[in-house]
Amino acid sequence: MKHRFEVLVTLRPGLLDPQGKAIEGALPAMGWTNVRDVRVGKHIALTVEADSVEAARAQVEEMARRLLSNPVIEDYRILDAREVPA
Amino acid sequence: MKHRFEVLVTLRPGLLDPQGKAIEGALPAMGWTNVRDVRVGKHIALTVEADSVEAARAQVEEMARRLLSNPVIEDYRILDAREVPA
Amino acid sequence: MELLGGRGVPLWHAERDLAGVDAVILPGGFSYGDYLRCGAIARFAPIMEEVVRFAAAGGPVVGICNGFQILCEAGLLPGALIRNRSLRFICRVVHVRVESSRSPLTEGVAVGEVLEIPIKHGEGQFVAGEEDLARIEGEGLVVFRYCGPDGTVDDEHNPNGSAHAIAGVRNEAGNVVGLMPHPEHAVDPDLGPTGGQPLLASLLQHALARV
Amino acid sequence: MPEEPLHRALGLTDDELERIRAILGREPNRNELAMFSVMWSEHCSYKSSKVHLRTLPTEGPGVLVGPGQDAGVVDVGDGLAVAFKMESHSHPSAIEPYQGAATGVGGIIRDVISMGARPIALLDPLYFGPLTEERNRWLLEGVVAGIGGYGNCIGVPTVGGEVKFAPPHTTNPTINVMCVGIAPVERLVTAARTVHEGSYLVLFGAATGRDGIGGVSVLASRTLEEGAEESRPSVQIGDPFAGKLLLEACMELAERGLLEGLQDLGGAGLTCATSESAARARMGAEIDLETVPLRAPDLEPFEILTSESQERMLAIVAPEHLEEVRAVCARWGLASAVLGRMVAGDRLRVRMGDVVVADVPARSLADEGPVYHRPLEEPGWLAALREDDPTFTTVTVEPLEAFRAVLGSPNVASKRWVWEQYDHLVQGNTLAGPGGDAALVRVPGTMKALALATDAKGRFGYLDPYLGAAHAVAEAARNVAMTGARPVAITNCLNFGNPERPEVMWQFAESVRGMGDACRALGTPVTGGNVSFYNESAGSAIWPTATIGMLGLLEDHRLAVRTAFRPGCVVYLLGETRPELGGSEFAEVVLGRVSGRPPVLDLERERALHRLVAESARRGLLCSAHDCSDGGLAVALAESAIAGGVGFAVSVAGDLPWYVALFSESASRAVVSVEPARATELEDLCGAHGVPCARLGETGGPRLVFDGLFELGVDEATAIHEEALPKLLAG
Ligand SMILES: Nc1ncnc2c1ncn2[C@@H]1O[C@H](COP(=O)(O)OP(=O)(O)O)[C@@H](O)[C@H]1O
Ligand SMILES: [Mg+2]
Repeated sequence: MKHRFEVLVTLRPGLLDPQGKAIEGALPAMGWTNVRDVRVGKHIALTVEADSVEAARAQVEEMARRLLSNPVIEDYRILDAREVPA
Repeated sequence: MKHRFEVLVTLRPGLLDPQGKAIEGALPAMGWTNVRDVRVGKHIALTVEADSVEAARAQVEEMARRLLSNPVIEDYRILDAREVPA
Repeated sequence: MELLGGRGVPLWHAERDLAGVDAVILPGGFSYGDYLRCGAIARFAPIMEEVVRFAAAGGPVVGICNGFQILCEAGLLPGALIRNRSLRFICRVVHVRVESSRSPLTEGVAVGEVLEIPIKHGEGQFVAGEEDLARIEGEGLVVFRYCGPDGTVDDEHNPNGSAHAIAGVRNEAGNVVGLMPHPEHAVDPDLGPTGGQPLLASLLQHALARV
Repeated sequence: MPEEPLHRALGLTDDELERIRAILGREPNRNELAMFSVMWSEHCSYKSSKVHLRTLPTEGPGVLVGPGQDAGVVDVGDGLAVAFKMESHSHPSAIEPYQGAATGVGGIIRDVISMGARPIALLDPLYFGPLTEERNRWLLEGVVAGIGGYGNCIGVPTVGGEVKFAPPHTTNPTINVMCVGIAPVERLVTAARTVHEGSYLVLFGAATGRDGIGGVSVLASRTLEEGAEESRPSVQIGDPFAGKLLLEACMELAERGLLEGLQDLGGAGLTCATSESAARARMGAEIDLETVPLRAPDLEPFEILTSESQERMLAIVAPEHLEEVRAVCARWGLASAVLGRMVAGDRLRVRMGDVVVADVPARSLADEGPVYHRPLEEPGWLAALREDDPTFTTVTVEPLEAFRAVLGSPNVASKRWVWEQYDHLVQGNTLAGPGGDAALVRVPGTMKALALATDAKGRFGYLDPYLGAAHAVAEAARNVAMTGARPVAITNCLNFGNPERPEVMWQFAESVRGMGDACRALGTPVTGGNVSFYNESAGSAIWPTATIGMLGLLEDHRLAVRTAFRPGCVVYLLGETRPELGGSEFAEVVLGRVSGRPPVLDLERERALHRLVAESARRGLLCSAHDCSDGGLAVALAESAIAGGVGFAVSVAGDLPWYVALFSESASRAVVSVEPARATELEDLCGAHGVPCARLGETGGPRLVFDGLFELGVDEATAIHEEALPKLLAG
């Protein structure tokens, strides 16, 4: 069975985010002065073929920890799995 | 009132995603052979100060369209707002 | 290296054999396009297992630019490298100050010496959590800092926004070192400054002394 | 409303359809129609430009491969050859600047690889609308990041280029890229190689998706159900990592001598690569589309045939080398597919499994496209514009103020903000990167260096397209000559509006004539190039922009001359200054006018200047050399001072008004400096070469002193020059 997951990788709080800052800096010129704390991270979508959703999720967990994020600076979160029609 | 939103910006279907491809290509060597269709996008979190959640959301919608994504190659999606303690 | 009398042996990423070299240099470049994060994928290359083993046995390992990023990703060096604060790639000659002689690159170089070396990277902003940073400083793991021509460390001479202007660090044991500037591009006087010469000469000395 | 006939929707005229019928002796099917439409497009067939391009000088002693193949090739001695080519990626960049520019770099690199040459340098001439508009800033930022993103990653240094600004580029930015590569002569993969019957066509690299089939997608929209549009990307994404693997694999294949032919897949994709390969070999080919690795399932035959997916190459391989070729590909992680074989005859027969989906003479696609003699007409507005000469207007502005305005104008200001985003050092052969007149790249294994420069003169071209193109050649050659190198050959990219408009076609024809004349006079043959038409919106075209990419050769790089002043030298102006402010930077920036006639160009004088500098360089006579171009003498002096961090004191007294002396853009001039002890030697040499020379003053001190006019500090001049662009970009 195929399961589609989304992994969100975000910069740890406390670390400076140059991309977020740049967006925040660009907003006022476009007329938006009420936006704060912009943080830019990654969104990774992937499909895992596994017997159960639990097995698939465990694997995504491991991939997120070992490859998709760098624990020194990033946190990750996994959005719920959707089953994908075969 | 402050509302925190998350915007997911993803590459349009059909477009080549070199990052996703490179990750997919690297996974088998790490022992994961059952992963397909890896797509890498952006995750942007931001806080908007607005009177209502509807107003805030409308603004995020517009920012996502005009600044956070390039509609020629990207789609976006907005995750539900959370109210942020002031 | 050849200019300084050493001999380079290219190693293929998919092999598992270090061919008996005396020192390992992980060069710059864009491994796997630097997609995802710089060095994130390369650090899983089969040869990296051997590099880790070599380092654990005290072998000298140097990471330059992308190589530095790979060593951080592999956990051989502390910290991480994120996008430059300008969000732009920067190719320019900078000055770095040597902060520690305890590394294969700086053994023969005096602390405080200022070297002229080019940088060329888009993701060279050194960051670490607060505690890590305190530890890195406390244990004297900083090997290079960006500075002005006279050695002053200030924001103006910090090209990418690195924490504490850190341009290079080492591990506790002192045998693994990484840096963003490119000493190998600062060896040949025909091509520009030669601030890389003493560093690579020191590495050669160090490697030979171990044989 | 009756539906438009299919061939017209594909951009083919009724006459063209008739020709196709005559060639085939029957009605073309949909796939064939698609193939003809892409191959007979302006972009691939050069149908409007061909008759003019034929007049160009393309031969010379060193030319190994002239126009017609993926890149031109020149012999540089020591058994080495240099392949180089320029191309435009303007239209994609206007939609998505980062990816448009990135894929442009990838494409031009593959053109050079196709010759079996290893890419060693990139240059990027860019033309935008004024940076006062936000969209233009967005375009510039994206394009520069995209060029860096691809070039830096693939490991080819970007060593030069230019950035100019003009209002017509607001709607149509012009993005050109040039790539230079090197190979041992005997390793070149040129059309001269023998291709054998039965050799395999091997497609390798990235999988094929629905990329860049915009033009023929009408075929799909007529057959596919609604909503299929979604999956049809209009923008391509660059994949430099895949490009790098492709590059290394191709180099290994060429080095091991495993190829009978090699071609990149660019415009018109597989159709172009297979039909050209077959036509060149005077053979036919049979291919099966079912073998093509696909990125998206269910591509139709016409989509596979015309897809422009990036990072793919086609090799012609003798049967005995097939396994080795596939093994090399595999080692570099690349998929490879055996599409089919070369066959006797002239047919390109395309199957999808067992079904023949197209069967056409290969040459009819590749070589026998339509050729048009489009009507030409000088634009009616031009004469009056030319008569409006700004040279003798009353100038009320103070000299210092004018100088500041010109030095800080976006066209003249330092482009450091741009080129610091490029890795110009990678590969370790960059003797001189961006910032001087020409870049110098060491030829590995020799003492030689290649001198590389790109130039276009849009403003001159607007006022006189013939002179615009000729000046571009002269300036590019001059830039190369300033290093001491000998200009050898050019490539080019001709950027114009809609060729169906007689005034655009006239501009084009005049530009080609000017380029040809200048190349003949300077002894720099045209080895290749690219034509980019339809750079216009709402009937308003870009200025005629003939971009020249010049290759020069310096026999011994230790003799290279640089731009920078050092203290204690005598400064000379070589060449003659005339009252020529037409189309000058001064006229535009200070007087607010783009009008008049461009400066006169005497190509014999130009050549004499180049020879003089080369000879002086050989003798080690010069402390510095820098040509006068945009902004004239004043800017040339200032740039040498800024580069060296050394001031000067000069006098430009004479019969000319100060603003002419300082800012006239008379051609064939340069500012050089020499040790005082060798001043007479230089003067004598100038006499011998028939180059006028005037002693202006001395270098030294912290100030730029224009005697009797004004002075300012080197640091101040540096700030004006360096900060202009970053300030504008900050919005
Ligand atoms: N887009 C660019 N990319 C790389 N280098 C550039 C670019 N634009 C300008 N440069 C460099 O800046 C220097 C000055 O450019 P330019 O004023 O056009 O020179 P010139 O007037 O001598 O033709 C040159 O060395 C050129 O290569
Ligand atoms: Mg010049």
